[in-house]
Amino acid sequence: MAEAYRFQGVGRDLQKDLLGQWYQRLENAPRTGTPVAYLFISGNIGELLRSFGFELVFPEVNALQCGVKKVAGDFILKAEDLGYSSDVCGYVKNDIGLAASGNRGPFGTLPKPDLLVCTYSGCNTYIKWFEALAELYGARLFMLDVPYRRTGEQELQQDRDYVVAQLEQLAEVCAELTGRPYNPDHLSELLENSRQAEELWVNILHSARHRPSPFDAYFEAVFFMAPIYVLRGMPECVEYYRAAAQEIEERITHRLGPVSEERFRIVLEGPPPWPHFRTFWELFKRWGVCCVASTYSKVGGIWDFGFRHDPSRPLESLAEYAMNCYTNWGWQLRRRMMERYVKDYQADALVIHSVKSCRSFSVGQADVREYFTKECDLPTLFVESDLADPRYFAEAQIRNRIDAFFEALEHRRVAGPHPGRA
Amino acid sequence: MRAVVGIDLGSRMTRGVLLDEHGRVQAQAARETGSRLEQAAQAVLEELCRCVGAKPEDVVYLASTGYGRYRVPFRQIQITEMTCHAMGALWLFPRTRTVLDIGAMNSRAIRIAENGRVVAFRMNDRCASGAGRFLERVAKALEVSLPEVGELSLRSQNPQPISSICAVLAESEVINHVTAGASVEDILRGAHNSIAERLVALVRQVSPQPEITLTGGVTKNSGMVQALEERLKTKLNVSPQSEWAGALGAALLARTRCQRLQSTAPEARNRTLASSVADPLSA
Amino acid sequence: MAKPNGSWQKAASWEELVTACRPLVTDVSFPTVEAWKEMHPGGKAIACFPVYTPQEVLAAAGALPVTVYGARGQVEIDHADSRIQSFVCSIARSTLELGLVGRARSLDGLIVPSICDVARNLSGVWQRNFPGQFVFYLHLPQNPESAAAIAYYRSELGRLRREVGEWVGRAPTDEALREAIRTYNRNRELLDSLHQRRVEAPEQWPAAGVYVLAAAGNVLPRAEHNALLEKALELGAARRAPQRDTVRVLLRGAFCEQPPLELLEVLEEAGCAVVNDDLQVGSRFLLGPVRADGDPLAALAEAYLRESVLTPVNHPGKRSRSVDLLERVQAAAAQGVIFASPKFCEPALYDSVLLKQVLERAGTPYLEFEYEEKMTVFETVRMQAETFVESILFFSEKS
Amino acid sequence: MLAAGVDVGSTTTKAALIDENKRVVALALVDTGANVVRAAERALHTALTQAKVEEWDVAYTVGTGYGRYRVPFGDLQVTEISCHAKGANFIFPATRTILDMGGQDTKAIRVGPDAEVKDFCMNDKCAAGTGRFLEAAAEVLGLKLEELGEVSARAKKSLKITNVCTVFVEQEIVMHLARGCPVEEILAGLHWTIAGRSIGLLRRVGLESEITFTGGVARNSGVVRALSERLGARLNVAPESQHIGAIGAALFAWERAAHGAVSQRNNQSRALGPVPGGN
Ligand SMILES: Nc1ncnc2c1ncn2[C@@H]1O[C@H](COP(=O)(O)OP(=O)(O)O)[C@@H](O)[C@H]1O
Ligand SMILES: Nc1ncnc2c1ncn2[C@@H]1O[C@H](COP(=O)(O)OP(=O)(O)O)[C@@H](O)[C@H]1O
Ligand code: SF4
Ligand code: SF4
Ligand code: SF4
Repeated sequence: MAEAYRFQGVGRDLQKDLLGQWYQRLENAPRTGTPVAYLFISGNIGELLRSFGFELVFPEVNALQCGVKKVAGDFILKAEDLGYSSDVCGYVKNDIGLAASGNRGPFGTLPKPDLLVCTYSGCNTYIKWFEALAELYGARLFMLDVPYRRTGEQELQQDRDYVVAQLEQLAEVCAELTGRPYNPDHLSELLENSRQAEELWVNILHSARHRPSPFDAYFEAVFFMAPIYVLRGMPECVEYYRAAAQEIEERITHRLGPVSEERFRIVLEGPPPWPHFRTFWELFKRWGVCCVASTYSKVGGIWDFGFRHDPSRPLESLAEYAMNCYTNWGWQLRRRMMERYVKDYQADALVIHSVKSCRSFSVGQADVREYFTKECDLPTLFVESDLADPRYFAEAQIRNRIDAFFEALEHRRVAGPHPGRA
Repeated sequence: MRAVVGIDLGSRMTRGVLLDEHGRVQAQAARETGSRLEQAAQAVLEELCRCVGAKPEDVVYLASTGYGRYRVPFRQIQITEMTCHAMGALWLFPRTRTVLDIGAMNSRAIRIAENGRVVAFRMNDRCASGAGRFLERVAKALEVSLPEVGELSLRSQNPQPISSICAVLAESEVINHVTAGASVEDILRGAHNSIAERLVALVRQVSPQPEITLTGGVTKNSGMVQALEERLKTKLNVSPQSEWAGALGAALLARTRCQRLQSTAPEARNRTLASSVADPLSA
Repeated sequence: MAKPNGSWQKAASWEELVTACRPLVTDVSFPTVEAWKEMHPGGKAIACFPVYTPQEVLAAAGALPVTVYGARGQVEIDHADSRIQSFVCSIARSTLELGLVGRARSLDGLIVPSICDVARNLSGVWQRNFPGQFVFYLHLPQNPESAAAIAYYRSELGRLRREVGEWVGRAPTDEALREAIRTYNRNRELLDSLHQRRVEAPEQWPAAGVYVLAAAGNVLPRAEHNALLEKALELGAARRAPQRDTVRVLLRGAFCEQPPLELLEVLEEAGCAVVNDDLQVGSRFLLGPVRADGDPLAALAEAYLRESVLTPVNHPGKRSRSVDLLERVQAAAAQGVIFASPKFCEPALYDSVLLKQVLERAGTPYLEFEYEEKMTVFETVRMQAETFVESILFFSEKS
Repeated sequence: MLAAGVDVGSTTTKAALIDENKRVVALALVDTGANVVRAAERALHTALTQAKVEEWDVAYTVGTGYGRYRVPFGDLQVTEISCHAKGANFIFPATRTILDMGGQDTKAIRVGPDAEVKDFCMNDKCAAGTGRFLEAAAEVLGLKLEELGEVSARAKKSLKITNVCTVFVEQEIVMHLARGCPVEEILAGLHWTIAGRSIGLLRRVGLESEITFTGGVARNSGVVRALSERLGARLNVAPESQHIGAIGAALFAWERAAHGAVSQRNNQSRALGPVPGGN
C-alpha cells in the first residue's frame, strides 16, 4: 500500500535508518575515541550521559534485535554453557552470550563500555546483569538507585531528592571520565529535544482512540518507540516523530489501519515474544484484532499521562522520569493504567502476555487478570511464553487460546449464536 | 588371595567386579536385579568368588553402588553411581574428562578431573524425556526388540520429527506416525534424535570437555551413539564393557579406600563413612 | 502441634531443646504468635519478608516482628498457584497462600523489603488481597557508596517508624529504639557464637540443630529467644557427639526461601558438616553490633549500608562477593562449597555463576543444586551430596 | 433435521447427533489413532447407524478437538474449549467452571451464564496428571480403566505419591507394590495427586460453582471423589461426560443449521476466524 500513499511506511523505514546509523556510530566509537556508556531502557537518563559526549549502548535493545533476527537462541545457549540457569532472564543470557561471542551481533560489533550505568527502574535483574558485565569488562559500574513507586502512594519527595543527589554524583563521575565539565545548559538543550519528541509520540499513541485505530499500539508501537528510547535528546529523534506523525495523519484521513477490518480492540500487557513476533501478531490479525494501548510501550517512560522532560529542571525531571517507567510502578498503579486505557481507548478485551524471563512484569499479572475479569467483567486472555527464549513459545497452544478467546468474544457480540464468521 | 569387590545394583541388572591385590580384574558377574536386592548382590558375590575359586572371606573390602547400594548388608562402604561411573570410565578410557551415563530411568552427565574426581555433574530426575526407558517404550510400541532399535534407526532415510518433548506423549505420536505409514526406521531415528537433544542439553550443563565417554545400557544402542556424536560434534568413547563401569569403579575405589585405611591409624579404620549410618531407602 | 512459648524451658539436653523448638520452625499457624497476643491484648504482629528487615523499629513500637519463610512446605498450595506463575520461587507463592487460606490470621501486616522483582511486586499483590492489613514496602538502597544513601535510608526508616507508629497507635521513641537495638545486638551476638562454635566442632553442633534453634527466633520475641540461645550454648557444650568421617562445607544461596529441614539432615547424613551458611541470614545480617547511642535510626541505616552480610540481593558496591566468599571458606576451613539456591530465585542463580568461576580458580570443590521449600523427595540431593563428599574424601590427600 | 458434532480427541474420537428439538439421539466413541479424518468418519457413521439415519439427514456438522488442527473436517471448526463450554452448559445450565480431563491434556474453563468462555487454561505439554497417566498406572497395577474408581474406593488411606512424571510414577508404583503396599492405597494416592494438579488449573481460571467435570477421566469415580474432597465441593458429572465436547459441537451445528446455514460437506470447509485478506 506504501505506493498509493505518500507517507506510509516511513515510520518503519526511517526508524531502521536511524538505528542503522546509531549502530554504525557505535561500531566506529573505538576508532573515533568516543566514550561509551552502557545503559538500560527503563530509567534511561541518556540525555545526561549524552551531554558529556557518551555514545550509548542499550544491552536490552541488542537482546531484542537478536530475538527479532532469530539468533537469540544461540546466544542464550552460549550463556547457559557458561553456567547461567535456564530459569533466568533471557535478555541477560542473550547479552552475556553476545559478549562471549566478541560482541558481534546482527547489528554489527559493539564497543566495550567505559562506564556502566545501572538504573534500578526496570527490575532487580538489571543489577545482576550489570554486576556480571562489570566483572566481564572490568568497567566502572554506577548504580543509579531508583526507588520503586510504592503501590498507591504519591511519588515521595525523599525519593526524588535521593535520585537527584545521585544524578549529581553521576555527573561528577562522567566529568571525571570524559574530562568535560558538567554543562547544564547543554543538558537542557537535549532535554528540550526530548520534550518535543515526547509531545509528538504521545499524539501518535493517542491516535489509537480513533475507530478504526490508525495504529497498533503494540505490534507497531514497538518499532515506532525505538527512537525515543535509544536516541532521545538527539535532534534526529524529533525529526523522526514529525515524519511518523505525518504517516499516522495520513492513515487517519484514509481510514487506514494495521488490520483491514478492525473487529476487536484490545489493551495488551506484557512484552512481545520477539523470536516469534510475526507469528504472534498474525494470530491476532486473523481475528481483526488491533491493539489500541499497551503497557510494554511504557517501559521506557510514561508520557501519555502528562509527564514531559523539563529543560528548566534538568535533573529533577530526569529523576521523575526514571521513577516513572512502567515496571517501576507498583501493582495498583499498573492496574489503574490498564483500567484507564480500557476506558479511554474503548477496548473490548485485555490480553496479558506473561513472559517467563521477566518477573518484574509477570508477578502480579494473575491478579490483574482476576481484577479485570471478576471486578470489571472485562474479557481477559492470558498467554504465557517468553520475550527472548524461542524455546518457550508453544504455537499450537497459544493459537488455541487466542482462537477460543475471540470465538467467545464474537459469540458474545454477534446476534445469533454462531461462534465464528460466515 | 586378598580380593576387593565392587557391586552395582542397577534398577535392572546387578553387576559385580572382583579385583586382585594388584588391581587386576579377575572376575565379572551379572544377573537380573529382581525385587530382592540383597539376594541379587549375594548371588553375584558368590558367582565372583566361584570364578576365581575364592571364599567370601577372601574379599577384604566390598563397595556397593547403584540405586540399591544401601541394600548390600555385607558392604564395607557404599559409593554413588556418579563417583563409580567416573572411576570406571576413566579406567576404560584414561583420557576421559566427561562421562555420560544413560540408564533406564536417569541420565547423568559427569565432568571429571585427571584423577577421576567428580568435578561437576547433572542428572535428570523429575522428567523421563531423556532416558533409556523412552526408547524401550518406543521399541515396544513399534514391536521391535531393544537390541534392534539402534541399527534400524541408522537406516532411516528421512527421520520423522517427534514434536512432543514428553516421553509419554511422544509414544502416542509414534503410534500416529506408524498408522500414518511412516517407516519404523524413520520413526526410530526421530525418537533417537529427540532423546539425543535432551541428553546434549544435559551434558552442556557440566561444560563438557573431551574425551567424552558413554556408559550405561544405552551404549549398546549404536543409533543413540551416532545421534549423540552428531550433536556433540565429537567421537564418543564406547566400550562393550561400559555397562560394567559402575561395578568396576566401585571395585577400584574399594581398593584405594582399603589401602588408605591400612595405611592410616587403626582407630581410624573402624570409623564409618558418615553416609553408611542410615539406609534412606528403608526409611 | 506446637506448644506455645515456654515449652523449651524444660529441656534438659541439647536434643530435647531441639525437639522442643522444632515445631516452631514448621508450624505455620504460628502458635507462639497467638500466645504472645494473648499476653499482649491488642498487640500487633507483623510478618517480615525474610531478608534485611529492620525489626528493631517494629519491636520498639511494641509490635511483634515475625520473620515468615513462606509455608515451610506445610501447606498445600491451592490458591496461590493461580496467582503466582509457576516460574516464580515457592516462597512468594506459599506466603501468599498462607494469607489466602487465612493461616496467617494472627499476623496483622507485612513488611516487604525491595530484595528482588518478586518481592517488589508481591507487596502490591498483598495489598490488593488483604486491604485491611498494614503493608509496608521498604526500599533498601542499592547504592551503598553514595553519600546520599545513608540519609535516604534513614528517612525511609523514619517513614517506617511513623507509619508503624500511626498504625499501632504508639510511635516508637528514640529510647525505645535504642532498647530494641540492645536486645537485637545481644541476639546477634548469641547467634554468632552459636554459629562460631559450630565452626570449631561441627559434630558437636550439628547444622540441623543449630538451624532449629536459630529459627525459633523467627516467631519468638527477641528477649525470649536470647534466653533460649543462652541455654542452647550451655546444653550444646555438654553434648557428647560421635566422631564421624565428614567433609566441612560452606552452604550458600539459601538466604531467602528456606530448604526443608530434612534437606539439612540429608546433607549431614551424606557426610557434609555444614560449618558456614547463609540460612535464615535475615536474622543475623549485620556483621557487628549497632550503635545503641545517638540517633538510633541513623545507627540502623549506617549499620545496614556499612556492614551487612553480602547476599545476592544487596549490591556490594566496592566490596566483593568473591573475596567475601573466599574469606569465609578460609575462616571456616571449609573443604568445599555447596550452592543451594531456591528454584527460580534469579538473584541467587546469577551469583552462583560468578562465584563458581572464582572457586574453580581457587581450586575449591563445589556442588550446585536447587531446592524448593515444598520438596519432599531428597534422593537426588542425597546422591549429589554423597558424590560430592566422595569426590573430596577419596581424592584429597588427607583421610 | 439432524445436527452432528465430532470431537477428535488425542485419544478417542466422539460423535454426537441431535435432532431438531436438541435431543441427543446418538453418541459414538472410537479410538482416534493416526488418521484423524477416518476416525471422524468412523465415529460419525457409528452414530448414524445407531440413529438409523443416513448421512444426508445431517443438516450441518461441526468438528472440534485437537484433530481439527491437523485436518479440518465437517462444515465448521470450533475449538474444543468453546464446545466443552457449550455442552456442559447444555447439560448443567448452572455450570460456571469446567474441568475437562482428556487423554493427553487437562483444561480448566470458566464460562458465563450463556456458555460464553470467560477464561481458561490448559496443560498439554506433559502427560503428568492426564488420562494417559492413569492409563499407565492402570497397566502397571494390572487393572482395567473401568475398575480404577471402585478399587480406589476401598482404600482406607491414600499413599503419598512423590513422582508426577508418568514414566517415573510407574517405577514408583512398582516399588510400592514390591514393598507390599495395597493396590487401592496406591491408586487412591494417584487420584489424590492428579486432583491436586487439576485444582491448580481450576484456581488459575478462578473457581466458581457449579463445577462440571468433563472428558474421559470424569468416568473415573476415584478422580471425581478426590477432586470433590480436595475442593470441598461437589462436581457435576454427566453419564455422557466423555461426549460433552461432541455434544457442544453438535449444538453449534444445530444453531448454524437453525440459522439457515447449509452444509457443504462436498466443498472445502473453512477454519474459523480469519478475515478474508485480514492481513
Ligand atoms: N541390547 C540393548 N540394545 C539397545 N539398548 C539397550 C540394550 N539393553 C539396554 N538398552 C538401553 O539401556 C537402558 C537400560 O540401561 P541400564 O544402564 O541397564 O539402566 P539402569 O542401570 O538404570 O538399570 C534401557 O532403557 C535401554 O534403552
Ligand atoms: N471407563 C473409563 N473409566 C475411567 N477412565 C476412563 C474410562 N474411559 C476413558 N477413561 C480415561 O479417559 C481418558 C481419555 O479421555 P478423552 O476425553 O477421550 O481423551 P481425549 O478427548 O483427549 O481423546 C483416558 O486416558 C482414560 O484415562
Ligand atoms: S526482561 Fe524483565 S527481568 Fe529481564 S531485564 Fe528486562 S525488565 Fe529485567
Ligand atoms: S527466593 Fe529469591 S526470588 Fe524468591 S523472593 Fe527470595 S530473593 Fe526473591
Ligand atoms: S513430560 Fe512426560 S516424561 Fe517428562 S515429566 Fe511429564 S510426563 Fe514425564
